[in-house]
Amino acid sequence: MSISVTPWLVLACPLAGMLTIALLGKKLSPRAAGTIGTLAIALAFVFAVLTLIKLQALPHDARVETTALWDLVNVDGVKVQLGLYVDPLSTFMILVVTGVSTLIHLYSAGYMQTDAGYVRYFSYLNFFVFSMLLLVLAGNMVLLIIGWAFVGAASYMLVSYWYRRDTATAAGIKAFVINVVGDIGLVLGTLFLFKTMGVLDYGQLFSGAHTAFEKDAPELVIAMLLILVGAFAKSAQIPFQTWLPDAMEGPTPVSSLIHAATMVTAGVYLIGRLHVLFEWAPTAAAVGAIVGALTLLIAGSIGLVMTDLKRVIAYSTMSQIGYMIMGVSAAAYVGGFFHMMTHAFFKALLFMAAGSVISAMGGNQSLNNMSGFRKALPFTFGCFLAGGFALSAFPLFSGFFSKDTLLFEVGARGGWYWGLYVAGYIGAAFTVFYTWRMIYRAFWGEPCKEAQVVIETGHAYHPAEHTNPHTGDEDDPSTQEVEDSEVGFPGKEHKYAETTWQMRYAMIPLAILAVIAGVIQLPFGVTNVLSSFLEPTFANTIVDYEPDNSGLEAFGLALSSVIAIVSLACAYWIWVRKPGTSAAIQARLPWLHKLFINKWYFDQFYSIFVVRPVVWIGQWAQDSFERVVINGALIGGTSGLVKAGSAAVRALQTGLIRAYAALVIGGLSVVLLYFLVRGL
Amino acid sequence: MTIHLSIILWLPAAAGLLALLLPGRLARWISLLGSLLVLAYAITLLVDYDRAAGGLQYVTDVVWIRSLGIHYALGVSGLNLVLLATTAVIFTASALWTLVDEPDHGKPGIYALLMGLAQTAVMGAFFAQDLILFVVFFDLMLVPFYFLIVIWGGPDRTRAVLKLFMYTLVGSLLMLVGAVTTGVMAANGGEPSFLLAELAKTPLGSTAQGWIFLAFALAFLIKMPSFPFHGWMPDGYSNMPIGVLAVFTAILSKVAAYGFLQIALPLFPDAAVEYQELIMIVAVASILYGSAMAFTIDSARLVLGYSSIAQLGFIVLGIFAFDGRGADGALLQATNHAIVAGALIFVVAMLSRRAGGSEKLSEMGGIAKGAPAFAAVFLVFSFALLAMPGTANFVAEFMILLGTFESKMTFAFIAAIGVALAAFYALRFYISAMHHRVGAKVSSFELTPREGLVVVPLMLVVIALALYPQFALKPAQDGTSKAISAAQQVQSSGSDTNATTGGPTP
Amino acid sequence: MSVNWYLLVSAMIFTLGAAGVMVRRNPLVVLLCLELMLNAGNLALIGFSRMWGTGAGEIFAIVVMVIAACEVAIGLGIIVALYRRRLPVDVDELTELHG
Amino acid sequence: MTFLFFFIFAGFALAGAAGVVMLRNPFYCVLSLVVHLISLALLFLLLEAQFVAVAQIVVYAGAVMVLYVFVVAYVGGGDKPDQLWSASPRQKALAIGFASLIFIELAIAILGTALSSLGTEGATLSATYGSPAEIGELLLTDYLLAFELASMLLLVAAIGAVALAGRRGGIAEDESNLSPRHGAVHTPSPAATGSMAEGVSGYGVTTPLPDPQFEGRELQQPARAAAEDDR
Amino acid sequence: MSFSLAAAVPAAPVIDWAGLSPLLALLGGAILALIVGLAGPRTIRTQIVPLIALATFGATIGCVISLWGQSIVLIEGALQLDPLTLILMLVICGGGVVATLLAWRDQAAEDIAHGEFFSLMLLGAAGMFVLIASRDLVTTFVGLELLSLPLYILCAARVREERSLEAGLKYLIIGSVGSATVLYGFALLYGATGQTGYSEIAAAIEASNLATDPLFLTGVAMCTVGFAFKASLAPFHQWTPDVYEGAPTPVTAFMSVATKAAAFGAIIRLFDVAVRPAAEAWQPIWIAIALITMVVGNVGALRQPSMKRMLAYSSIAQAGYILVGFVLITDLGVQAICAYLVLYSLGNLAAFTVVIARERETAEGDNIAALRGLGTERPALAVVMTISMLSLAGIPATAGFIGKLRLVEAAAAADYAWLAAVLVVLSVISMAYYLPVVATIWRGETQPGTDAASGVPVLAGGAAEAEAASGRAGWELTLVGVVLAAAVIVFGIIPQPVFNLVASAARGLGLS
Repeated sequence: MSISVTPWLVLACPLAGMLTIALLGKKLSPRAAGTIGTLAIALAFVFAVLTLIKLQALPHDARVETTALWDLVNVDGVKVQLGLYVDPLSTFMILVVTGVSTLIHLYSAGYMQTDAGYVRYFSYLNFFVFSMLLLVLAGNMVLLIIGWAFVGAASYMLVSYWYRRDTATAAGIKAFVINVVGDIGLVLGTLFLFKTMGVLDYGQLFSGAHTAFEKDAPELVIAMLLILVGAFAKSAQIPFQTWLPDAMEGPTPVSSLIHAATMVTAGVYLIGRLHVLFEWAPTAAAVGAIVGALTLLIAGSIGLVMTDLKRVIAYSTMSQIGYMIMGVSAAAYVGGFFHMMTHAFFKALLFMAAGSVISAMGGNQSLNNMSGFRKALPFTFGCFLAGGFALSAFPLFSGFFSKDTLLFEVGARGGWYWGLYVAGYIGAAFTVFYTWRMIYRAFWGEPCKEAQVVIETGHAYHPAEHTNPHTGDEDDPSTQEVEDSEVGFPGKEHKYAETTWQMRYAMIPLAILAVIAGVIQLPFGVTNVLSSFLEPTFANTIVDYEPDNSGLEAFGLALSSVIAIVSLACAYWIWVRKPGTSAAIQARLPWLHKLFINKWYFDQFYSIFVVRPVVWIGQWAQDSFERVVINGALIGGTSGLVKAGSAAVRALQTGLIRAYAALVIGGLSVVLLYFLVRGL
Repeated sequence: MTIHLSIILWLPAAAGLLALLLPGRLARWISLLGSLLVLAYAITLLVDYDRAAGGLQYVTDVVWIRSLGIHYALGVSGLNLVLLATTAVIFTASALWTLVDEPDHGKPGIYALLMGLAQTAVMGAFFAQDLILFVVFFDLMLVPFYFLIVIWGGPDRTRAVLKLFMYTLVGSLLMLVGAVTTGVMAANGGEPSFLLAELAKTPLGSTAQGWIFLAFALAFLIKMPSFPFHGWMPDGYSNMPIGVLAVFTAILSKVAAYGFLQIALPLFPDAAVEYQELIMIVAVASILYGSAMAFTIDSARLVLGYSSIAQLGFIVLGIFAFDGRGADGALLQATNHAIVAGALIFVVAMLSRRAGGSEKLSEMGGIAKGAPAFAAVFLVFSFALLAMPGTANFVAEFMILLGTFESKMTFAFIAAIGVALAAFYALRFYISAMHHRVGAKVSSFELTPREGLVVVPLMLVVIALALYPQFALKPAQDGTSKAISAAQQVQSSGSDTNATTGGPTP
Repeated sequence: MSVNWYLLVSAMIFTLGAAGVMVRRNPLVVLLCLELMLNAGNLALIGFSRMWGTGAGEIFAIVVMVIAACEVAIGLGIIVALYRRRLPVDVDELTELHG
Repeated sequence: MTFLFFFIFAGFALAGAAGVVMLRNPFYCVLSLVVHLISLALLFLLLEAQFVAVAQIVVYAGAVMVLYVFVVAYVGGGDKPDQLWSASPRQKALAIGFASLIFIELAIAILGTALSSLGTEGATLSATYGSPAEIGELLLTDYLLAFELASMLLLVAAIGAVALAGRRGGIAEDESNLSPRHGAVHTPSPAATGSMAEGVSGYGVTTPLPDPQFEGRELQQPARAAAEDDR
Repeated sequence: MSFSLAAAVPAAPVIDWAGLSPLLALLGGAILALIVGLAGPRTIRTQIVPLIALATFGATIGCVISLWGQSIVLIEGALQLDPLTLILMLVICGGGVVATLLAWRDQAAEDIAHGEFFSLMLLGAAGMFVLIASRDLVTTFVGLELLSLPLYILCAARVREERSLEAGLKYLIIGSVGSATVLYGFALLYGATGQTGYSEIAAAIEASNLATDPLFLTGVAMCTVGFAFKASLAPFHQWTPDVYEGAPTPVTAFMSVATKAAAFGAIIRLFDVAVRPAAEAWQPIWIAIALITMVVGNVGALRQPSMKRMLAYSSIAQAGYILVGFVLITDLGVQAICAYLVLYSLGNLAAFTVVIARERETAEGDNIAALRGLGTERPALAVVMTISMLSLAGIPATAGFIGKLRLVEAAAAADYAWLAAVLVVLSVISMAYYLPVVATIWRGETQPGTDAASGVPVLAGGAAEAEAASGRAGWELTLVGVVLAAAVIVFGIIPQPVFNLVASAARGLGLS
């Protein structure tokens, strides 16, 4: 199998899986559907590995392979092929995507096996993987946009998976529309590029950019900023981040797959993919880096106060992606993608573990109600710890190395990048706090009643009736809207890791990877698997910085370790030793808490300045404009005029002979007058 | 192989007549057979059309009214080739729909006849290579629809159809005057000829072009409909029977778009350039207004109605970019939108069948529960409607934006807002019908085989176009490049003279 | 006596007849007023005939006389028929047809 | 002399015309018209149109006016003269306004024309002008068709007078003359059919007219029943 | 004395009997009908007399065809037999044939007796011939009266009905005002030029430079008003709706087609020949009249419950359209008028046919309610009515569209495209009264209590209609309707024969 075939097979596997599951439909048992879905992705992973092997077999400086099936568009100078672009970066991406996806499919096969919509679920999930792979492998901007939008659509479908929840559909539509805004940014940016360069293929774009544009040319900067809009929207960066927390309405494996490991990193991939253009437009790149830094701080701050378990992880994701965006925008490619990879492992793991806890809680996601699951869910607890250490960049865990590589590369550029470097370390402290707050509150303390149930019966707690936690008071199910579906959330019988082998076997490899994945790229050049692998892609970078500043690297490692250990200790103090402390801090700084808990008021801002005006305009158009202008003035006016004329004609038509005669004679006098005037 | 366009043109009418004459229970089958024959013929055309050679093929040219110099001239070119096949597809779907929901009142023969006449008239407008013939068919299209609505329409049909009729006739009759004047002026005292090819050779003076162009534009914009000429649309759409509405919304608006490319631009290039921005403003206003209306209105039909306003806005925008890519995109979008909008009309009817007869979104909800396949089909059409990348609609909108971007960047940016709005209203439409809690009167059931027969082929067409849009784009390129070349020349020469004289654009 | 004078008289008769049609309600009198208008035309014709010295005007006048007589006959016939139907002999009451 | 005659005749003609318009009793109106017609005939004489003048008196003032007098007597327009002559002030003003406007316009045209011969007594006349011979010649040559058609006009008038005023078109028609469709239905003869007997007894003048709508309904029922029997 | 007479004896006028044959046929037929109408047996009166009328119209058409293409002056310059005359005579005789068939079993013919009824119709047609062929003021006036007087009588023919008599009297009074106006106008024309022949008048105008003379122009003004009145052009149209509504429907049908054709023929002759040198003066006023007529006709017809009244207003509007062809003063314009008259008549007569049929079949009279449910009850008539309405509305593939197209083309060719635009825009209003008729026919439901079956009595006019409201109208109505409707469609699709027919219409008028 040549390298021009394997990427197609990578794409074909999930597509085939999706079609098989969708077309067979309810004829499949849940288990069969899960198996088909998982196997399809696993096969894709195999082909991805094959692709890797073939790629590595190519000469070092020719590790780019383009392959096309047919022309989608080929008119008037616009040429878009159904073509792929295989290079180390995309290969790296498909490996991560298919690898993590396989595990998550496996997890889902356990977690969702009692959900009535399993057919739909697995076909969506396979479709999502297909879309993500299309995005990654696309060989030109149009195909990229297609994959980009497919991913958005799949995300929408999965977020709205429990479609009879109004909150779920609202979250789905929000995610979709913001993603479409991103798509439009991407489209417009592409149009800008096309206007000047007249090409859409990556290869031609990269090779032609330097001749087509001046460095930092306004046209290029605008184009790249528009493309950044796309990246921000997909990667939940400020100011397009609001959809991500709401997207936690989806099933937890979905959060694990698309809101942690794959889709949200698409923005990172995009910036890395187009690094040639971004480097040629440093202004745009700087904007990207700064937005990333802001996001990591703001999202981290919100993560500190959220009480919904999944949302804490979601904000954590946002914050971590802020690191990556900052990194790749600042040309810290290896660090960025390294962190992306480790993040995929430990964040997917964290979501899986959280899913297990939520299952055990009977669907309740509020940290306020959880406590003491340490004993009830030992396996889950272990995995959560592994993920938590990695996330908080505890020394020697994978996250530690990846984050440090990233921050080191950023700091090494000097200048104003030092600001980003500092922000990164402040964010690191936030990370530790919210991570361990979550762990302490869920697993330490006295077992809550749900944990008691698990300990005593070995089965998950089942509430009498399911309620939607996103309505009413988050912590009081009696105020919440009762779910109207027999579908169950997620399913009639809740599955948690300790009792479900698929979930366990999915989590174990991730837990291991979360701990040890750092070894592939150790500091001081001890290992450089990743950097040397990605090197052909980024060989043409024009950013010049000092990679061998070992002093800085050592300082960073030390700083990071200190932050991790000290913050962990503080967190232990606050949430375990002196449980009232957090409440005290909250009382001290009410405005800050209010700012954080309201997510910096972004939702309110959009509601007031975007959603309401648009809805108002629509209502106004419908209630007023349509009625008054279109129906009233245009139609009513004309028909009114005609009716008035009709009435006048009839009013004159009295039936009185004398009146008729008078009109004839009157008319005669007028006509006579006219002719007299003509004559005289 | 010789193909006579007259056969395909009159075939539907003949089938309709046959249906009228034979016993009533056969009517719908004959009608279906007729439309399938036309479809087969149209596919033959698609295959047989010499794409490499391009240009006008299968020409029929007979003098029709000698005294007026009017010809019965038909032909197939890149402009109408695909639209023709689309027409056949939609009419076939509409004929299939009678198997699902036969119009009552015991006049199936008349229904079949009128639909046949409608198809003949629509195809006539596409085929016509003579200006007056085009206008005749353009006006004639309306007549069968009048009867279809009056006999089988909704409760307010008489008023609604009258409004529709008068509204559209204002435009199309002015167009008639414009057309006649064009021929008479072009003849310059000699024997007039209305053959498009002849007329394009001798453009009129710019003053005459001005008002004639506006007459044509008015006719087309009303027919589409376009903001602010859409006053007939809400009532009209609300009162049409489904099979008729599908055809109406899918095809008739496209005749108008086609008219711009086939008639208005080649014949009145100076005026087209002069009024370019005016028309583009109308187009953009249509996009925004249509979208804004579509995401607040409660009636499912009208969501589609207003979305059509927006989509047609895109098409006009693409045409008036005077850029090959924009025009290609517009033509592709015309095909796509025809299929998608037509299909969604049937979907509305299916929703209504499941929602206790109501077509209000607020009374639907939760329909997906018992109908996953239906949900999937509907979702595909919804995505196509919102021009999600990956559908041919996206390719079309991309091309339109590309074309517009080249000439009028501002319009492209504003139009892009419409894309986001489309995402919102299309999903709102889908979600409020299929998702959420189950509505009070909703009883969900899966796509019946007959329903599937109507919409699944349409879905396959959507997917096929998505996979290979070039199929429709290639002939379009051939047609549009000719259509816009005159306007492009005017534009470039205009800018040249401005450059030398420094004067403002007239 | 110049022809002008005759014409002025004729114009005045025409005017009187026209005014009569407009003010009278009895159809019989309306018919009389119509006679006046026709006669005004006749006077003008005879005057012009005299002016030009050709007989055409006279012929015309004779023909008009015949026509006037015919009109009267028919008009009276309708009035009698109306009267027979016990309908009001008043043009203002004949407004069944209007609008 | 001509001058004097002109003013006398013209004065009578105008007075007669004014009388037609203004007198309340239609009978007097007719008489006034006779005065007008005779004066007009005299004016014709002044214009040398002897034949026409004679014809005017014989045909018009004689025959036609007699017809008028008969009809006025029959119809009896004099019953309520006041009611028949009551234009509202606005109508009068309108009528006078329009009429005087037309007169002014005509006068301007007559006086403002460039035709010089209008101010003269007219062309020098041939000896035969206005004579029966000339008229006859013209009628049989140049205006033959008009002459012949005038006879057709008289035929029309005769038909019209007979058909409209004649009794056979009346309501009280012999049943046997009704069409079969009507004959199949028993049609009671309603009151107030305009028969001479009614005229003598003063029906319709002194007694109120029956309500035609009521009559219509009365007629309706048997007609409907009969029609249904036929089916 | 005898000597002088002998010296003065002129040559007897040359009479081209062949050329005069249409007139002679009509007059002869009229007299024959009158005489046969006196016969005793009822069958002869009710069957033979209409047959004679039919034969007469047929013979006249035969005469017209035999004279086709000729251009001759008859009887000392009184009449002009040219293509215009012949074409319009075809329209009139066609209308006559249809009207005869419509009147065959009509109550109106019963009321004033068949002989009288049909002979008056033939005499009226003769008057029309004279009017359109006339090239002399005297003849024109005689023709005008020969046309008008029979129609006054025919309008009042249903002597047992108040409405009919009212219509007759109205028509007579207002018509006589018009006649008197025309007469005074003619007198002034004669006075200004000293001529009665049309071409002589034209010559005199140019010779003595009269085109701006007030006296002459006053004459033109009065002729304008008089003829506008006869052709029922606004604002001199007011008699039309009332008379059309009150008159017996076959008479209305005849008037709407034949009178209009005759009036326009006379207008074309008088204005395009006799006073054409003053065209600059009269053209604007005719344009104004055309505009007012189109507006008034179209808005007046809206929401009229009476079909006849609606058709009356519609015929006013159509007259306005025709006038557009006239004001162009071009060859094409005259051709367009003739074509329009031919094509418009078909649909118009078809509409009246159905109205008559429903008058006889239902108790609703000519009310639009009589058409309710026609689509299911009488599909043939429903189709006829539908086609005729579409044709009147000017929908493509009908004769009416072709007629309008021809008018528009003529206007465009004469640089009056704006007038054509006004025409079409105003004709859009006409949809608002034609289409509801179609809707009424085809809409499924009938409103309870008002349809024929429920037998609610009709209020106005009463007895006769109600009595007639049983059974089906005669076969001849269906036949006439179907033939006319078929012709509408055929000429809508293949109009070239009509255009060939009218191609030479303006020959002899000397227009550009």
